[in-house]
Amino acid sequence: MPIKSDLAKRNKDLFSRQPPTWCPGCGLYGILEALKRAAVSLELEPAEIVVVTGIGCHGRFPNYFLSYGFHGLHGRVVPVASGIKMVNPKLKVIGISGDGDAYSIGLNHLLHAARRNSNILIIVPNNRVFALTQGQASPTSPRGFVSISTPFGTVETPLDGLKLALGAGATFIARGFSGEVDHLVSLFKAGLSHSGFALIDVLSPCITYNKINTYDWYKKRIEILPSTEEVANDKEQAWRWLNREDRFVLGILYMEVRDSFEQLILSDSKRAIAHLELHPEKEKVFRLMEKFI
Amino acid sequence: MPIKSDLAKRNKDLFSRQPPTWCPGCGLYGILEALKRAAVSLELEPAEIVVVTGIGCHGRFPNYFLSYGFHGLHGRVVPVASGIKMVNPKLKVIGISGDGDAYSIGLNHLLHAARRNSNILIIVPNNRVFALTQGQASPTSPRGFVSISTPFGTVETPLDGLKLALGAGATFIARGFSGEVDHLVSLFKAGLSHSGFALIDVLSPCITYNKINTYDWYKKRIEILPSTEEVANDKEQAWRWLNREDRFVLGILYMEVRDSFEQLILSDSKRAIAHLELHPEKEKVFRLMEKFI
Amino acid sequence: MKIEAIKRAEAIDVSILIGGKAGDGVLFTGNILARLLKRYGWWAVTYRDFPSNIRGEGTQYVIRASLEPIENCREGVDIFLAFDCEAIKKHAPRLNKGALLLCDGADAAILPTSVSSEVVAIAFPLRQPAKEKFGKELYKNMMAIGALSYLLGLEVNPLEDIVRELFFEKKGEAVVETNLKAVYLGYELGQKLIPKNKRWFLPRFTDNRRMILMGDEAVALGALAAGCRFFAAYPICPASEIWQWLAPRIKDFGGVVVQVEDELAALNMAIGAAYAGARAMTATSGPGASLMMEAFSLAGMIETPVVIAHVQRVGPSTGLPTKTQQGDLLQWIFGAHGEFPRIVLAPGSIEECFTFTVSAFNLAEKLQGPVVILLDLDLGQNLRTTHFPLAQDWIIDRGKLLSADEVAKNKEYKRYLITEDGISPRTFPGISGGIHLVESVEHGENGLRSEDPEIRKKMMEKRMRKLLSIAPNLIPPIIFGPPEAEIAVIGVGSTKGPILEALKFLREEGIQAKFFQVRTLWPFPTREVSEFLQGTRQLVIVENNYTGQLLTLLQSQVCFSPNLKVEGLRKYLPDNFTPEEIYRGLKQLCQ
Amino acid sequence: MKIEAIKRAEAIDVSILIGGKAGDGVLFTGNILARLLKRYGWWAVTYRDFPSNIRGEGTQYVIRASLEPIENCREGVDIFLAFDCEAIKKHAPRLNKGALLLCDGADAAILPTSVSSEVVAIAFPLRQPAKEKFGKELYKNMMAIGALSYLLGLEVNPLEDIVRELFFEKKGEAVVETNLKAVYLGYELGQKLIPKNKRWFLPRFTDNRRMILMGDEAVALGALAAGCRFFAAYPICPASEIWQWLAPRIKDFGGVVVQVEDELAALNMAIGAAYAGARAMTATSGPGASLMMEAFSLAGMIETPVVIAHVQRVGPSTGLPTKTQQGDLLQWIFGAHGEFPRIVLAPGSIEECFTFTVSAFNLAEKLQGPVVILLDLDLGQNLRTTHFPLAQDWIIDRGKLLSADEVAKNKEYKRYLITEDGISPRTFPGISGGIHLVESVEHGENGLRSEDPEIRKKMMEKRMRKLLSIAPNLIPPIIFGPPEAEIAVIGVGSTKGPILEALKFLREEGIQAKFFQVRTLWPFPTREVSEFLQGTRQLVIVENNYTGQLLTLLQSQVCFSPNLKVEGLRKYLPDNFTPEEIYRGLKQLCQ
Ligand SMILES: Cc1ncc(C[n+]2csc(CCOP(=O)(O)OP(=O)(O)O)c2C)c(N)n1
Ligand SMILES: Cc1ncc(C[n+]2csc(CCOP(=O)(O)OP(=O)(O)O)c2C)c(N)n1
Ligand code: SF4
Ligand code: SF4
Ligand SMILES: [Mg+2]
Ligand SMILES: [Mg+2]
Repeated sequence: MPIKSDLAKRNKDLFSRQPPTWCPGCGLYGILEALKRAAVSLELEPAEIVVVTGIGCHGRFPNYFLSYGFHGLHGRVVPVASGIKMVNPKLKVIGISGDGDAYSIGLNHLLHAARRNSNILIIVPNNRVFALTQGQASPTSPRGFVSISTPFGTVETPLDGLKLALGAGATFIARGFSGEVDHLVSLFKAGLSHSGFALIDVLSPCITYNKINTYDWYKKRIEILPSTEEVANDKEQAWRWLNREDRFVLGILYMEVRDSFEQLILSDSKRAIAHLELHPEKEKVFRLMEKFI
Repeated sequence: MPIKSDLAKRNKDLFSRQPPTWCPGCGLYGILEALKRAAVSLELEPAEIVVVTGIGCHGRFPNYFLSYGFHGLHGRVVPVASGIKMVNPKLKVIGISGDGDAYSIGLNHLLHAARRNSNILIIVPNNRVFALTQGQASPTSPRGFVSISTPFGTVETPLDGLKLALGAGATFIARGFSGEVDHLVSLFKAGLSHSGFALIDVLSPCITYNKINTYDWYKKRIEILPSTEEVANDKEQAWRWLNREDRFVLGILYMEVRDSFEQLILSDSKRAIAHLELHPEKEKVFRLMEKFI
Repeated sequence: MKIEAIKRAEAIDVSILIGGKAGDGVLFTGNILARLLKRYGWWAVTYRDFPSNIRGEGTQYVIRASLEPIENCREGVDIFLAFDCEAIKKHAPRLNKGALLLCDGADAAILPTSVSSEVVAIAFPLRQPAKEKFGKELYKNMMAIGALSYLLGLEVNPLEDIVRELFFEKKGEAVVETNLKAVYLGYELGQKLIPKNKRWFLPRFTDNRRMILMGDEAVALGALAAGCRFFAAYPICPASEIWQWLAPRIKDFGGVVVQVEDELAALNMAIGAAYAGARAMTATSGPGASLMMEAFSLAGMIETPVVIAHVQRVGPSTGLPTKTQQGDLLQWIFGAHGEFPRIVLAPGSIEECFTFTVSAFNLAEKLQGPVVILLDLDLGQNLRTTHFPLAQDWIIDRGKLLSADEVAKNKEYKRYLITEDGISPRTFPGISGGIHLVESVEHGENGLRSEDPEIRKKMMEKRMRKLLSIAPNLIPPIIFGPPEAEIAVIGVGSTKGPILEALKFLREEGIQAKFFQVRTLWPFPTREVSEFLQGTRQLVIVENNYTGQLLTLLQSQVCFSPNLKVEGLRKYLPDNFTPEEIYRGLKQLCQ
Repeated sequence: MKIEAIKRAEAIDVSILIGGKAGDGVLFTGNILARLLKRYGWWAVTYRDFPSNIRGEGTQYVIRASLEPIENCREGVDIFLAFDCEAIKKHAPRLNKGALLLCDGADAAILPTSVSSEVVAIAFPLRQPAKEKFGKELYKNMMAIGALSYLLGLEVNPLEDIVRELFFEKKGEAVVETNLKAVYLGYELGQKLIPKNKRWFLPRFTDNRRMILMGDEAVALGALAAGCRFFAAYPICPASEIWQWLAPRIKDFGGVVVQVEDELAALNMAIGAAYAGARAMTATSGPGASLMMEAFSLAGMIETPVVIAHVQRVGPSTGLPTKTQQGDLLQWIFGAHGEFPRIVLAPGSIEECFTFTVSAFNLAEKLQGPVVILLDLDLGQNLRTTHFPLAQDWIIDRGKLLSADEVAKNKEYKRYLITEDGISPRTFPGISGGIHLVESVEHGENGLRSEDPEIRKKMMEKRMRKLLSIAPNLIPPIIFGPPEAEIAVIGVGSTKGPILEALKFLREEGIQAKFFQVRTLWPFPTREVSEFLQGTRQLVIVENNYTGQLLTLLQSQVCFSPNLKVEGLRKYLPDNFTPEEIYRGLKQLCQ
């Protein structure tokens, strides 16, 4: 495990790699800020965190957040993150996957990780648009969203990843807002502390390509649950919150304590697969070969 | 449109292609029987139906059910079916996709078709196992399912496609049981008559590879909703039914009347794209070229 | 250097570079200027070099205008408008003798020493006055247009028209007015700051039946012309332009464009639509192409016509999404599992983007299988001037398609009827008497799965035979230059323009070279290449990749004479070749 | 015909065919018999031909046993046990002179006229007595074992052991007893019904340190031996056996096998695990391979070692999932988008399945990139006898891997450090001081994305250079036969066995031929092939596909002398070659 860094240096700069070049005002700044603060407050070390990202503006995250990083493929954040976690459960594995990345091309993986209860935290910077590819509608775009790819406006029902994750058996689901950084810090801390699959959907304005879901627009429509400390393990309540049409309910909407996938399938969760010393193990292999005699 | 066939011949043999070679007792027989009867009862013609199937034992359906057929790829039933429907909305497009096909490799497409409200009917013969590949666990296998691929039993939460489809915005979701063919006929009729995305999950024993979820096992655990005529457009009720742990609630669990994707995006739903006479349309094309002058 | 000499009387060929940062509006400015020059009766082409980032990184845009048809930009720059000093540092070495550098702000002072002393640099304030007068830095771009118009000696009328056209539909008269004001301000500043003797005077020509557009748009036009009425796709750079251009326009033709959840859905949906009777298409780039391989194989097996446009960008993996490369030449030829007939077309010009797309649909329906149109970013996204219309005429040939009446006459319809040419008459769902099953598993004539080895054999042969049957309909290669030339060049796609220009340079030096443009990449034109190489001593394969994919393909399909010296001229920088590079490369390789 | 003559004293080489329908238990019966013969000290190999259906279609299983090492079955059959008359109709023509046909029920009467009059057919009731005595038709299979044991003159002891081993663990003593009873009943029936002079007497040998297993199992063993501790996969025929064999066993080694939602997840997850420090693997067949292309390119770009086993089946598309083919030879070489170093290994025997898998992991970590092990169904799923152990020794070489201490010493760790051999020292997440980013976008040494053309150039060269650096570690081809032989044969994978046997047939006729077994398919052994072909006049490429993929590859990589006559011997039926077919083919092509 990484050596704990100097306590005096334990501020969020510990997690700074490069200054971000997102558009000024982009919601991603709030998410970056919140994640740094959450990591500091949980006394995590950059070397024990792996951030896996998809392709999109959000994908640049590891360029700015200092930790181990994996900028992989569009939509494959979740399997990569799960693979890392399974072979080294001591790592904090955080997937950052855009609304296109997580809910369009990558949705299948997300829900399967949820049903497995893989012990990873997935943060979805949900700007409700494909930003990096210059502004196409995403699965979370509001109905009627006019974009370069949908000149007549979208007609599909916007997708709520949290509803689906709840249905798939996720043990931690929460919603935040880039405009509420303090609240986001508390969600990220809870998500990082959760043992099992955690999905945090963060409403996050894209000031360049989504002129509808702006900070102001959200400010009028959010409702923050009072506490992130006590959360009921109540699927009906969660379902009702998620189906509210007048408000975005922010907070931890559902949380359940259950053995994680890694706890259930790894023979020895103290001896990480990644740390096994590999030897030819000839005798053991010969013994298996003998079965074919 | 196809000529209506002789009324005297209007019995289920109208839809027979070849005798099935599924294992005797397989739940797929019940589904085949029910679909034939539903088609007869709705006075459909073989030529106006397209059955799209995935890879799996269920994939053999079009070998036995006479209509236009498309046996495509594993997990891609839904996009193929949607493509067909969009260019020819007059066709009845039925996708038959196994629990592996629909909920493992193909889940993403299913949920996106649901949120689009594509006007197709997807039937999932849910035997809770990968049968054709000789008995691996599927996403719907009961927890602890010991199989050739899961020698220590599965640890994942079984997935309920209906919960997810409800969350994604499907306008018709129902559950049936291969052992209740009459009931299944009523579900299929309703599903075929629904305008919009319909998903029917059919509990369907695989007598060869799933020794747990047998006919008898189900018979003790099903509860059939009284009516398939009046269905409440009530997501909370549906959610409760879907979360019952003691019983499988059979029937139409949710239904909502809403414009289908095709109604919303096609410029002229009477003039099928597939029936357009294609001409060079030189003048129109020249006019568009002129914009680049 | 010779190249310098080739650059003749400047007034017939001018290159303008605009440099700045992503977010500066460089693309926008360049596009307007290129259209303006085109309206002026000049052949304009552009080159864009953008980061895959929304903001902040260096970006450049080159416009070259010539009195003769051109297909590509050159290395040298005559006029350089720089929005910042990083751009100057990067691009100043490319300035031709006597070139002019306009530089926003005071950065003009720091001209790198490498620059020819004949270059004149002028501090030209843009941001500052834009902010002052119009309240927004963004207006610097329209000011730049004005300044460049003055510098080039352009009349203001066509410019006004263009600004009006571009803004009016969207934003209304007020916006047009402000923008025009900015243009005039730039023009006036130009009058004040630019030395008279540094001005150019581009004559205006009235014969203006020319278009300026990018390859992606030409493909989209070709799709409409060919009767494509269903398009499913997932956004990806640099292919989205194709269907995004179509999206608002296809409705008028009774069709539809759908953005779907991923590339797997895109191609499967297009195949479904094609099976049901539509002419259907999708478009993607490398990462999406890799995801489409399974469905590609499906289309081959079930014999469903479908068209895929693939616009190549730099790989591997995510690579450089906004840069050009020819790194996926072999993917569609050898990439999918199993063996089935397929066609890969590779246009090399805007017209070819159009005509090949039309052909792609005809070939797909004649072959009853998948056809790929392979572009690269350079061809797909850069603007090029071309004649109007893109084609005078074209046909729609749907291949062996049975009408409902014909189907009715059939006793027993067999979807995979074994025929001499391998092609089985097709019909669509909904037609009584034509009921059939398309089957991804090996199958007999009736579509029912079969594991009978004899049936397998026949079906495999039937399918592969189709490629032979449609061979006469394939797009033949074009050969440029005299057959007896010492140097032979083979290339494909967007290298066409620079190769032809390089050949011109050589010709001017008295060196003869000939060029074989591969236009159908698969099935490979083996016979034609062999004929082309007859008697040739020197062959150079020009391609925009590292491993020499075109050469690999060529070697696998053509038997070279042992007397032939074969060389590869490759570039794997994230850029297409310049004609100068090819000229230099050919001279070096063929000494 | 010569072949007949080659079949010498029957007691040293016998072929047994069991024919019936899927669901009859043919596979089960054949497996027991093969193991039994192996225990008897014979070299047994099997051939399975099953429909991709759970039930009802024709199926056959051939066991060939020989006193000399063999790798494949032959065409001719000495003993044929038929469960139904369809099987008789289909396979009777393959009966050798003097062969014996045992036929369940009265169907024996209808021996097709095509069959040699020397064949003896005997009605041999199995289903009927099985049902009567044991209440279940299924016991017919154990009866058949008994009957065949009598017919072959086998002792009953080892058979008893095998039945006990196979049933005891799972089902308990009672089941063993009933099954043994069925065996004895069959044995007794044999005594009654089979003419004495038709019996064989296979001698028993005691030297029994031999294994009988399928290639998929050998790959799985190789993975364990190599230290593979993470396996993610999605079920697909014929590759699932690899990880399904591992699933219950890898735990003992501290590892894990996970069945995931699809192939996209499988490879991405394996890449994630490999990035984090595990030796990780996945396995698939054609359709899954097509889905893995995108992540394959990713592994190349981010330089993560990962191993993929691909067991080929018949394509295109779903094709024939339970039949063999070599139709995906080029997919991993040219299939993914972009250009990156990769290695494709193609074992041709059970031992090679093991040793190549071990090598695959070493090569992957040395290359820091993806390595493919390419099998075909014939090699992957048929049982073959081989020496125990599969290898005496092997090593684990993790390539340039930094320990935590070494990382700590590093001032600034650079994941993509540019080195002479192109390989940059690796480290894993969790280690302080080694913090880095792996990046699918083009990047600099520190992993941060870069669009700088110079960096692109360097990185592309660095990556591609790795292939050259590890060239000495690649698995070299093997050449069989005398260098001066007139006929040269090149093949890959499971055709090795039949080619070698065909060469033996030719040798017995005095015709010399040599065989080049391609073992590393990529990078292609260009130099070795050229040397092999030196002075050769006749080259035949043997491969199990339609288009001649190996020939295509060869042509693209090797310059043939104009004096060389090159022929392709191809089979695209859903079956591997028999040695007889290759023998005939070579004779015909090389007259
Ligand atoms: C397989 C594949 N398809 C398409 C793309 C192109 N692409 C890059 S980012 C992106 C969408 C990004 O949207 P989102 O995930 O919401 O990220 P954002 O930019 O909004 O943060 C797409 C479609 C790709 N890189 N790979
Ligand atoms: C891309 C791909 N991966 C894997 C397979 C192998 N495969 C065929 S059927 C099947 C699973 C079938 O399960 P299910 O959909 O539940 O169908 P069932 O046989 O139970 O009806 C799989 C994994 C395939 N054909 N294609
Ligand atoms: S385009 Fe949108 S999401 Fe991307 S950096 Fe700018 S504001 Fe943020
Ligand atoms: S294996 Fe199972 S699903 Fe398949 S046909 Fe037999 S009983 Fe039905
Ligand atoms: Mg987004
Ligand atoms: Mg199933």
